[in-house]
Amino acid sequence: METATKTATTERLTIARAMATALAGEMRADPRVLVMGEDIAALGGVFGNTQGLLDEFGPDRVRDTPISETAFIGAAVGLASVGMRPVVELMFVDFFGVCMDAIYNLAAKNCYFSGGKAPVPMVLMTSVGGGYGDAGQHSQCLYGTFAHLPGMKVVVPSNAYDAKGLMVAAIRDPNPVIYMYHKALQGMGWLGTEKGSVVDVPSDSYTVDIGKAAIVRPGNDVTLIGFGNTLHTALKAAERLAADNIDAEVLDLRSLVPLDRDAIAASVTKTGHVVVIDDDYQSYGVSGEILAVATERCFSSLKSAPARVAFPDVPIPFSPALERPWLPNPDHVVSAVKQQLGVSR
Amino acid sequence: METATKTATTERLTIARAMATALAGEMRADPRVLVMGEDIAALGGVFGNTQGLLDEFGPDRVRDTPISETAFIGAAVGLASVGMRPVVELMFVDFFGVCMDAIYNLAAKNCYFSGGKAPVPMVLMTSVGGGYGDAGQHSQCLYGTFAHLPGMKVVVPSNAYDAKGLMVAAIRDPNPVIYMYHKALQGMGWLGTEKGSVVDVPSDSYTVDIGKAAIVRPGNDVTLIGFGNTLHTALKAAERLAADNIDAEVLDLRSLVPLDRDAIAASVTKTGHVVVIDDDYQSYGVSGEILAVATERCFSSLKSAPARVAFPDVPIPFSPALERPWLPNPDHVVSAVKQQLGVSR
Amino acid sequence: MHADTKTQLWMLETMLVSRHYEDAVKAAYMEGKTPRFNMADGPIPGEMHLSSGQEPCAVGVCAHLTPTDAVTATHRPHHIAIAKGVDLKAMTAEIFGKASGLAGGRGGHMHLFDPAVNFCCSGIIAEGMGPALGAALGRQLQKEDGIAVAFIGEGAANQGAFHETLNLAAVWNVGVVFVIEDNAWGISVAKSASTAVANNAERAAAYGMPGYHVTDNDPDAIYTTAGEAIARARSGGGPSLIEIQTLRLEGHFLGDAEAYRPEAERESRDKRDPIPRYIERLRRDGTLSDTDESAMRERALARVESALAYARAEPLPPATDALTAVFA
Amino acid sequence: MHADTKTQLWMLETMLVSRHYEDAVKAAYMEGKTPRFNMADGPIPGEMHLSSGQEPCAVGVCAHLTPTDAVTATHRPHHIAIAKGVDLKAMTAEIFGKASGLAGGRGGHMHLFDPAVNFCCSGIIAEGMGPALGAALGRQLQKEDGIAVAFIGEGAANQGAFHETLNLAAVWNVGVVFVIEDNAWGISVAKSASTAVANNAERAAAYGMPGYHVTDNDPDAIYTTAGEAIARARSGGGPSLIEIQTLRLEGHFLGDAEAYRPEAERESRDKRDPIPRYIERLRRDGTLSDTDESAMRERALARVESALAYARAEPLPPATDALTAVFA
Ligand SMILES: Cc1ncc(C[n+]2csc(CCOP(=O)(O)OP(=O)(O)O)c2C)c(N)n1
Ligand SMILES: Cc1ncc(C[n+]2csc(CCOP(=O)(O)OP(=O)(O)O)c2C)c(N)n1
Ligand SMILES: [Mg+2]
Ligand SMILES: [Mg+2]
Repeated sequence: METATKTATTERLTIARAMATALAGEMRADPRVLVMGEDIAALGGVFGNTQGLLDEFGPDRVRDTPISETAFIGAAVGLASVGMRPVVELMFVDFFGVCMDAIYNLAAKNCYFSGGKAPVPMVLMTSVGGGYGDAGQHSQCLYGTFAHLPGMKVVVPSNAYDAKGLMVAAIRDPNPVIYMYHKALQGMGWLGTEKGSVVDVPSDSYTVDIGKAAIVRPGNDVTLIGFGNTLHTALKAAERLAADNIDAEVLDLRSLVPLDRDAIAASVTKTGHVVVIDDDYQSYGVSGEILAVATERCFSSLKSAPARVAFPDVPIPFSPALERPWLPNPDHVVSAVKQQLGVSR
Repeated sequence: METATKTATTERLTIARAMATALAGEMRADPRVLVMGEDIAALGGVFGNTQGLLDEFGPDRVRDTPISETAFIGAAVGLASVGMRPVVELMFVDFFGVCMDAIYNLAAKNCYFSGGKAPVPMVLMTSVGGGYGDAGQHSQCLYGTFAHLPGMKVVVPSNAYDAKGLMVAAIRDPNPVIYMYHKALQGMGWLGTEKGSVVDVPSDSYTVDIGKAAIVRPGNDVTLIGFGNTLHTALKAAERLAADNIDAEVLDLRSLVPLDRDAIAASVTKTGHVVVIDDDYQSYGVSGEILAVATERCFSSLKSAPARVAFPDVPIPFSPALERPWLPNPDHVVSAVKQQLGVSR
Repeated sequence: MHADTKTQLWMLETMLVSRHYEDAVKAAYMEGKTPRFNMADGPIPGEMHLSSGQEPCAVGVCAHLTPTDAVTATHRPHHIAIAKGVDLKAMTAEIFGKASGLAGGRGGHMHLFDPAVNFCCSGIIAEGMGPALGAALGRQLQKEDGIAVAFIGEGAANQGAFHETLNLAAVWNVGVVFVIEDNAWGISVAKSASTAVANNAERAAAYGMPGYHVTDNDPDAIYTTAGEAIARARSGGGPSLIEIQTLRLEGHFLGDAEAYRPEAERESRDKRDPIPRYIERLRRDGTLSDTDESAMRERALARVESALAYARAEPLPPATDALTAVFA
Repeated sequence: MHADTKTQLWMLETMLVSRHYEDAVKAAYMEGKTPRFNMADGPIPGEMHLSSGQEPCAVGVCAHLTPTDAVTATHRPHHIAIAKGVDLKAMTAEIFGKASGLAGGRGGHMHLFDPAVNFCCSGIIAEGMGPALGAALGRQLQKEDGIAVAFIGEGAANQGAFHETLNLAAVWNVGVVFVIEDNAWGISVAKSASTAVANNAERAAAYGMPGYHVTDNDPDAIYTTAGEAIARARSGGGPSLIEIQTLRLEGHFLGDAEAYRPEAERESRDKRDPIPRYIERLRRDGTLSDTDESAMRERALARVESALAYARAEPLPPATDALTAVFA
């Protein structure tokens, strides 16, 4: 195992594999790390992110739970309080309503309530996103719901490299980290897979800083801001815009909390135009906050009204005929940009 | 009772009394209306908003519940599905974490899931806000948390007149309405009382339209946007600004969902400057959305960067020395406006 | 109370419709999903939870219900919807995401609402329990007929809503019956690994309500027990809890390889199929003749085929329908 | 296991400290709140839930615990914090919102954290149960000593977290003890109006764990029962549930007029104060002499007075402290 983390090889991984690899690496290196959740042991996680852990680490450290999210997430807070490093899974973020108290009132606030004396080092992994016809209680993103409440960090990887690095960073972070992985990027054949999410990943262990955005495509004419699944929408839009000689800069937020406001401000100050892409509900969420930050920080540099492409304020419909047209896509982004730049299509 | 609603007299009421009056009036007029919640019967509600209902309507229609929010809010959805008009109380909004599923996945989505065939006419009353030292699990506003999720209307009265009119409208609305009443406005002596919330209220029954903001102070130089408790902060700031010959327009949103975007746009287009005041957490919430709307809708009319005065992204601290300085106050608003107008204090 | 011949024949025919339905839905679901299984593809996307093997629970309970009685079901709802009398054409159109579906394609297979027969289901574990309590309470307050039944799986008996709802139903003496379909699995987690008691009927005592454990996946036995609980609910006697040992013939959802499921169980399960067993009994008892059976099978198949044919032929909704029906 | 003399005297003295403490906090809390009672005024703002009358629960259980054992308490935490050995000066400074408080004034009376003795409490009903389970599980996995006790009120036994946590503790055989302080009221709602069983110990059977009902608010009886449950937890025997019939001498919070509480009960309750009764017994048994008692009272009073004096004298935190300690 020491050797394993010493080799400098890389392999092409899906986000699911990258998450499982990160978990296994940290569990080898740190006996305090354990994983709990529904169907994460024998099944290896409904979304494959705990594959192989039960065989290697056994049932004490890889625990299937009853369908009792309040109990096992609350238990994770207690485990952290005595020095363990629990990683728990909320199978779908849509289920937060049955256990949010343990997340936002306990995990997120105990550090503050203890004046910093009782931090809560834990990771909550949860799957997000739709596009495959799973309807209104299994397709939401709810980024805004978690990012709005203080005391939790929130990360959203867009590719396997970040997925591993953010997971390692999250496990080592002394604070609760909500790790939101998008089903469309997971690399499970049965959910389709965004090609761009499968990338080369070093087998060595490494971290990606929580709270740092990344410029994944430098450009000068307009700033496209995405994260998770919408990062790929932004990249596709950028390619299309390039064909029209519009040079878009693409920013991958990677973390929603802490939010890298400086990176947003730097890019928007440079380009003067910004479009935010978010597959969560539009109002009172991420897209509004990013627009507000861009305006607060870059008002005098703005050449057009900041714009957003987000999911409308309606429950996620089941029928592909109803869901797919409303999920953010490159067309939406391209036309938003062209409107900002006053270019007719 | 018929006569009671026919007289044209008015009386000065607190929001607590106005809510109880509205409930009693609707319960007299409509046998389908019932009230359920913790301590709402014999005690008349911890915040006085159900005073007198048990005596007049009896235990079948005024029901104390066990401390089982998931069960009784879920039950309200079932009551609505067979033609009743339940009004339930979540004593403090801070408790949403134990029962959000019944609210956002059931009450808010059943109408959509049924293609409109099974609407959910119910009201969820919940107290919000701090300022009296009740600490991090009893002082939050969480406006953004509810406003972000589709399928629920969200109203926040700032005075007794709106409190009665919005409650009557909410009970008659065929949809779930989250009725957020601020403890600092409630008029319970033991929580202090914002004077401006106690106003004359017609004893006749009337409604205030859900989704319509109100200009409570017309002005031309800057738009101050508040709601609930922060409306009064805005009004006080406006008076102070008037002394400096700055003529502020004050908008009371009254409803967060539906949001009166036209009223926001009209005012900001007129003044060119806007400050939003929100006592909820700053990031990813109401203040960001309003700034985004102002920018999207009024970009060319903006003369300065839209600004916000909100609670920082930290749990609500207990000590008055820690909480009070950070709650939005007129000073914060006045200096934000003066910065926008380039006026030194 | 024992099932009379008419009831037995209704139960059998309804089970046959239900089983044919699941088989037909399975075939349609798999269209476009081979060789590469991608949930997003084919005429029916998303998760698909079939009820094959659990039909006795649906018919044994619903045989006692009228349209004014409310039923809430789970993510595995087809057998119950059919037994409760949900419009099969509109239900199927919904599962196919068509404009003429129960919800115009907004809900899909986990969100079937048919107010005409007071049926609904949902995708969050134990979520239907509170609404069932409320529906029954509403009828009581309105002094109208009608009780409610909440169906859940055995895995749901460890969710907080289970506890809160049973306690509230008992404290308020509400005419609601809670039915647990124990198919021994919550996705890949065995009941023994998730539940501190051998059978959940024991938990009824924690709410001072009667608890029943039906150990056989048999329509007649379920009918008799459900009859007692439902009669109590109708007569103002308050809530009851029933757990039924049933059988999941398919994976948790279509596409589940079930590697977690012991070989032996997977091999034996077809032998434990409740429908052939029930047919055998009715034949033995002389309740069912050759001609009855073949006629019944034909009717069942015909109903299913016409529902599927209807659903396939119907148009998809326009995209703008996604933005309507959020509010009434 | 019966309490020996040393333990009995510790329990009595701890109860005296606790009662003096509540009386002193009450006096300080009311400062600035008369004639007009406004929660925001005075040296201690916010809600104040006193534990007077419930001291036997705290001492009878905590007499068995060491600092490595974890305890989670509720919105009514003072008696338990004191019995668990929380630093009284820092705790009081916290309640006064001072910089030297346990959390520098960030938490207040409902959020007392003292990691040195593994004590914490919180304001959401039944919220401490999961963390107690987790703390005990953590010790087991670390192969270290230490079990956990979660205290809740009888009203919390109808919250979903109660059910989920007891089931999980039993399934995983965790060394955690759940203690219900039944003071008969959840704010204004009587236990009989909220709970489907007469005593919650009956609910232990729903989780296959031992349940105990202590019908007397007596430190010795509680000590004996808690001893058995805690010994089981330490020896790997898994969880237990204990319900204790105790007494709320004050309103739900200070300022509660208790109009909902029957006359008779309000009149009789002082007679049922557990402390004089316990003193009487220890005097009768010859365990406590005049001189012991007065010395004990003096020590108790002195501890409380010095804690309050300290808290009053300490400075308030600077406003900027509000922005720190959100993250470690
Ligand atoms: C609150 C919640 N947690 C988890 C899930 C994911 N989930 C869907 S079905 C299922 C298993 C349910 O088992 P059971 O209740 O026995 O029903 P069955 O699938 O066996 O019919 C789980 C865990 C969910 N839908 N809701
Ligand atoms: C989930 C939740 N619901 C409601 C409340 C409001 N509340 C605070 S204390 C209380 C009564 C608690 O009764 P009990 O558990 O018996 O404890 P006691 O106050 O009697 O000590 C209630 C309803 C809360 N804090 N959390
Ligand atoms: Mg099951
Ligand atoms: Mg109590």
